[in-house]
Amino acid sequence: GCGGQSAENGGEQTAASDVIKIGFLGDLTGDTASYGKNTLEGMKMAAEELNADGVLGKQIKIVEADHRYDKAEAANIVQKFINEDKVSAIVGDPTTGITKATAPISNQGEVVQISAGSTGPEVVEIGPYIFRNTLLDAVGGPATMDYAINELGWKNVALITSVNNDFSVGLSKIFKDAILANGGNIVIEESVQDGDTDFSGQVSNIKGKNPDFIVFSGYYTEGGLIMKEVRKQGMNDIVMVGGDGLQSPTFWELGGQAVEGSISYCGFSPEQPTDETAKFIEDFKAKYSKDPDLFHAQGYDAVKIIAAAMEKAQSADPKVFRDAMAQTKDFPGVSGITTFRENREPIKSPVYLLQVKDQKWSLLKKVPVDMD
Amino acid sequence: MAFLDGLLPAYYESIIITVGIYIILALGLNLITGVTGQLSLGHAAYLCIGAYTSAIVTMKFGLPFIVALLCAGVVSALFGVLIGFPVLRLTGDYLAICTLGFGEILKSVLFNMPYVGGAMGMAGIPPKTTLLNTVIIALLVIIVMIRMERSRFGRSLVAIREDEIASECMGIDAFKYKLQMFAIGTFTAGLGGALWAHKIMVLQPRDFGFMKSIEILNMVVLGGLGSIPGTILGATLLTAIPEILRFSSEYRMIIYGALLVIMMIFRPHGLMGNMNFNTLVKRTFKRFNAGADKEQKNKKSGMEG
Amino acid sequence: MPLLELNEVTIKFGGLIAVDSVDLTIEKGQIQALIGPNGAGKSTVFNLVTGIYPPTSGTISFKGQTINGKKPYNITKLGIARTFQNIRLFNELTVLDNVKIGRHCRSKAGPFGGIIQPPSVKREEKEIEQRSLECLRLMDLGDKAEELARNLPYGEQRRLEIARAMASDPEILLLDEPAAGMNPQEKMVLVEKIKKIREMGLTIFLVEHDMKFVMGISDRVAVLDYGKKIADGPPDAVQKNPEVIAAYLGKEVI
Amino acid sequence: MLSNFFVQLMNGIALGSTYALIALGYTMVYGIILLINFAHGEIFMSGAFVGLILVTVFHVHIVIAFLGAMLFCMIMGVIIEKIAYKPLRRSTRLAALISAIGVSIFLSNLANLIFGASPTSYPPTEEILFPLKSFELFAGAQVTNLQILIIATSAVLMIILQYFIKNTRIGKAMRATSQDYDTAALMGINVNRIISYTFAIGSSLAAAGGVLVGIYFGVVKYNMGMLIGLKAFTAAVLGGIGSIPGAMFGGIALGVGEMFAVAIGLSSYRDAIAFGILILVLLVKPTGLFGTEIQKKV
Amino acid sequence: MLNIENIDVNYGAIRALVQVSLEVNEGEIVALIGANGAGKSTTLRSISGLVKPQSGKIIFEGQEIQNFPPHKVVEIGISQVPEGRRVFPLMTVLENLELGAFTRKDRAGIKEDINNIFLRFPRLEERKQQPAGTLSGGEQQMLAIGRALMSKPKLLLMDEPSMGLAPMLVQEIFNIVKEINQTGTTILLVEQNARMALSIAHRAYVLETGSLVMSGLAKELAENEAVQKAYLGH
Ligand SMILES: Nc1ncnc2c1ncn2[C@@H]1O[C@H](COP(=O)(O)OP(=O)(O)OP(=O)(O)O)[C@@H](O)[C@H]1O
Ligand SMILES: Nc1ncnc2c1ncn2[C@@H]1O[C@H](COP(=O)(O)OP(=O)(O)OP(=O)(O)O)[C@@H](O)[C@H]1O
Ligand SMILES: [Mg+2]
Ligand SMILES: [Mg+2]
Repeated sequence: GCGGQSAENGGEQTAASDVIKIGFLGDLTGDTASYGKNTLEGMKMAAEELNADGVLGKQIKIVEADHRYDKAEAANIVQKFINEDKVSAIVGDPTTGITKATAPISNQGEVVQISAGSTGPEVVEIGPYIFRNTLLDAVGGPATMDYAINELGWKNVALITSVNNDFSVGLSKIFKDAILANGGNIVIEESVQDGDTDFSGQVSNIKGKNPDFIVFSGYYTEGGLIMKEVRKQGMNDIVMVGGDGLQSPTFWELGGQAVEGSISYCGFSPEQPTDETAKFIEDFKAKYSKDPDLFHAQGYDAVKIIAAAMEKAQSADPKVFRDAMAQTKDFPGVSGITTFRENREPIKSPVYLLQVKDQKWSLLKKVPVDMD
Repeated sequence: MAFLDGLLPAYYESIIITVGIYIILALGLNLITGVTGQLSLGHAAYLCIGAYTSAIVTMKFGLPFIVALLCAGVVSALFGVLIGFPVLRLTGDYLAICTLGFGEILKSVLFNMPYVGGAMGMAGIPPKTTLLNTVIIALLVIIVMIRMERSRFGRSLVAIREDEIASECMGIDAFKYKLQMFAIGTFTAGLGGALWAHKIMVLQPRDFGFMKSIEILNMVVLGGLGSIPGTILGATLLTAIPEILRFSSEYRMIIYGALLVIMMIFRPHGLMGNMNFNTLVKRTFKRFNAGADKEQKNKKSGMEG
Repeated sequence: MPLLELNEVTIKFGGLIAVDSVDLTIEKGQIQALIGPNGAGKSTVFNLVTGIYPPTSGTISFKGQTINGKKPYNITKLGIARTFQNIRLFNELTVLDNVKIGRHCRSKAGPFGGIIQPPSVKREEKEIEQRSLECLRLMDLGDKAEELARNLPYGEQRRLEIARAMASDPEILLLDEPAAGMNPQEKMVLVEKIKKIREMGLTIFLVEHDMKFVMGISDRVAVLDYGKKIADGPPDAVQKNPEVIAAYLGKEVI
Repeated sequence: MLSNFFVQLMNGIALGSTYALIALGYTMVYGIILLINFAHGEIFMSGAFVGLILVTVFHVHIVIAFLGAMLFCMIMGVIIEKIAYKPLRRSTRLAALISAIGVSIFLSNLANLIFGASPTSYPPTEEILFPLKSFELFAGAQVTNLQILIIATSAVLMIILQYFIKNTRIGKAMRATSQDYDTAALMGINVNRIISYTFAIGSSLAAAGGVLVGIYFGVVKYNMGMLIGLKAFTAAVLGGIGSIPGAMFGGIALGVGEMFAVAIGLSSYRDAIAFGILILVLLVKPTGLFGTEIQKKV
Repeated sequence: MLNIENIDVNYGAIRALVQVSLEVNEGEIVALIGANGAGKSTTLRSISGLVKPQSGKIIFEGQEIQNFPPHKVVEIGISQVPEGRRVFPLMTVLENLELGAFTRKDRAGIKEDINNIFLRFPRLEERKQQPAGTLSGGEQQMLAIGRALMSKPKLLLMDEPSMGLAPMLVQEIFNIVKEINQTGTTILLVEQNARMALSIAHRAYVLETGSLVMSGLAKELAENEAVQKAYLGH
């Protein structure tokens, strides 16, 4: 196997001059395969669009590698991207865990890595080559709680966390602080796990506490199923409020009528087309015949941001275009308008507060975000 | 000292370190399942304990890596004994499911432990694992395993696998031996865990699930239960195969699954059967000698077995 | 003091009394046989003596020391070794390794000894090997040392069981139907071997259905029927005992 | 407090009976060929998907879909056995176990490729089966008609299977085969056919479970076999692997145990408690709740 | 009735049978004797289809059966008391007997035959509901014999049926063999107890390391000096 591989690499290296390689580091076969697959679809679409005109006169080539949510494999992949494929940039995993395992390698190898989705703490601190582009929970979470408690007047909260999902655990912390800061009252905290399908026990517990609303920090699959169980047990007028983890058509595909009225924040909404997103959504539907979700949008934007930085720096060398990328300002992505702070942390504005109406997200409120 | 580091492209270095860690893990499991016949479906749990221990020792107590490495082994072994004490009295599939259960319990507990970051885990672990120290530890483990296999202790373990009642009637305190053996096997897993932690730099409970245990088990069975060279080969192959299959992208795991079935069907006793190191050396040597006279003829048969 | 003594030993399996208050004394240096119909409880007596089952009641003592309730591995160490009616060899091990395991209780290197292999351990290992080879030669298996146990023919497997038991330097050897499946020729060889072992100073406790074999070799014969001892004495007396004839021997024996 | 107890008890029984439904097939295959058939979970998943496709794409009646899924998986189970397990019958059990793991990885990734990694929803119960109705049993403990259906199905299957295995000719042949292939053949038993029957029955049970559980939870996903399969396997062992009533009660015990963990506020330790129960039970009774302990005879 | 023509059987490198030919006529008792490892069991296993001969033919009532699977062989009327008893350890004594009658459909007849076996071996009746694995060695042997009788075979292959049995029962077993032979069952008997075997057999064959070395009337062989020396313990 090794012999064949090196020959192949040799071949690619000579051809490297007329393509710009961007690595896709994601999960295609593991537990988080749905995030990885969607990110990749978004990236491919972006690359296709860019290749119509070329970037710096070259073609973008997405080099895919599946890590099946195994950090050892992810680490090897990043090494391969850097040493063998000689990629210019890596679109990193949407999860914080994998990003933290791979970012130090990228940074040391001086290749730009932009995580399309990781929201946990201490990611960009890993080094100057590490970026991320996603609406930070620290921004969206408080805005949402503020709205629910102060504008809708709901006080009593049932908070549900998915304990095996780091995103959910992190967001729950943010939600909790925001609830308390706004004078809300957490009447019960429950835990679920990603992959669970039965929530009857937790919902029965919640029912006994009569909350005004349910805050869930996890993803759409469990969110939809929890709400179904909530209705099944006869709680007919409370809704779910959550993070952008709920942003997927799967949410109502699974939840049906039960998720009507649910609220979440996000930086991207297929139902709220702006000039940029309208075209993206239309093209996406044409290409994949389904609605895009948050991961599609983030994967798409990541490639576009990289390409823009390359054009600006007139170079595909990460050591060169990294600076241009760090100066990205008001980039009109489909997942929101992005500006990088000095520490490469994104500020995305505005935050949309959305609500499910007739099995679609509809706009409740646009919250502008302070640019510092 | 660091003559090995930087000798190879970083990608290959990274893969070799991964292979080395898996060899260490698989040899520990081989001792438990291959040599002694106690099916464990929870080896990843000890990898996990070793990894977390080592991360805690270096990050929270600021102690050097070598200390962390030892602590990882010892703490893993302690848990091994703690779990082994009740569980090793069970047999066959009941033992298997209990080891599996322990792995799941451990994960569940870690998710709920803020000290180690819960689901977010621990990040920023100093990268102390190098090609050199991995190779040294792997070699040490291999040597220890080979020596043990040939000793009175190793022989008794095989006897327990073959017939526990008869071995008790020969004066072997089967339970005590199983416990000692489990301690050694889990100690080894702990070492692997320490190397893992300081290579990957991030630990999350989800990395150490059931499937990780299964992966390690696959290496042992595929290589040949009870065979040290087999286990090394199995660990190398199964780390390399997904890497080689990388071109096939999302078909990769389908192919991997099918390959497992095919390899088992064609080599039901594993790639190396139960060949031990001695026979391997003898055979290679024989072939080498024979090759001096009849090089031509040997080329054909040299491919198999 | 008798070497092995059973005192009102009883064991029940559910409602079944497999061994029913059996008294038995075996003197040092004797060949004691235990015979009886199928299912009389002979193998069960062996299982009791070697600690596989704890007796429901009664005591078993070896050299004056009570051993019931002790684990098999402790009992072996005291000097009691056995073979099995259904051969139980370590099939995937070589013949020599099988015997080496028999030597287990007379050696002591632990896991660390095995890893570090100090001179004392090496010496011990050498001793194990020599003694094991002696035992193999005793049972005429010297040239089969490197074969896998499972590849031996039946008769040789039976002999290997004896060699393995001998390796533990027992004072008493329990043989459960050692001649089963052997032809008359092989049985004759076996008789010689057993006599030789006795000459080495060992006591032998034997279960066997071949009466020619039993009567020709034993000093004393005890008879079990339905778990109860119905006779005990020198072979010719037992052979004439009408109760034994009715329950076990039948009319035309030997 | 007391009412919450009954509510959670019902929740537990309902959840447990879904485990039981799958555990029955597990335990049956185990009982015959002593193989932990890791692919059983994937067959269950396939059954759920086939049922879904029949209902949503071919618009057949749910009963037909149910039978269709069973038939499909029956064939699939038999083929899997022929390809992946039969050649390994005389090898170590671990070889067959690894082969089963290979099949399981293969099937779940195949499903990932075909159906995607995102979960797919089942049509609402009222559209395909019947409108959900709940009945108040006592003290606030509700039970829906769907739950009753699942509990009843598992119970009926348990009784039929138990009778079948203990009392019919084929059932006895299955047990004999599990203990000694060669001797079973010497009795005139067509061993290959018996094993095929076993897989056919076990796999169609898995499919039935898949469709029912799909309807019940409203969702199917490529990796659901692993997640639920692991619990079902645990249930089977808890009950005493190989024992049919054991699988049923093991499943329910596990479901109820988990639910009480949730009820007392330990929902984040739910899995730990489920497996903790298992380990505790095995320590007290090493062959599971209903497993018969065979005295070792030397 | 049964003709074996030049069969060879190898287990890997071991040549267990070399060009073995023998025949069993309807109504006969034929004994097959030989030392340990001579290939006696292998011969019976090839007839039953448990091992496939590498070459040669096995013909039963005019039909070539060397490629039949074992269950097919049972269906055409050949059953075996296997070496080492091989009872189903987790099934009760009664269930073991019922399995012996697996190919039969006549429920009443089966019941009656079970009762007959209990009459012959009262021990088994006492242990009716006990798992066969916990029976004593001799009890298991009785069960194995009883089980083979349950299929009412035309040809019964018996592999060391007297092994591990008490003297009285050994006598009883040979009586039974004679008796079922008289009621029309043909028997091929492998025995270490060659004296007994030759005393009830019509004809006998002697196997030595995989080859037939002698055959003839049982009485004559019993008087043959070489046979006496090697197998009868004179
Ligand atoms: N573990 C057990 N459970 C139930 N019954 C048992 C068990 N062990 C033995 N028995 C019964 O106890 C009786 C004595 O058995 P044992 O094996 O001691 O007989 P034995 O005298 O050795 O007979 P044989 O000469 O046939 O070997 C038998 O009837 C057997 O069925
Ligand atoms: N499964 C097997 N694998 C390899 N060799 C075998 C196998 N079965 C039998 N043999 C070998 O084949 C030869 C004939 O064996 P077989 O069992 O037929 O002898 P036998 O005459 O029945 O002997 P015994 O009196 O010991 O039962 C022996 O050398 C034996 O070791
Ligand atoms: Mg006995
Ligand atoms: Mg034989």
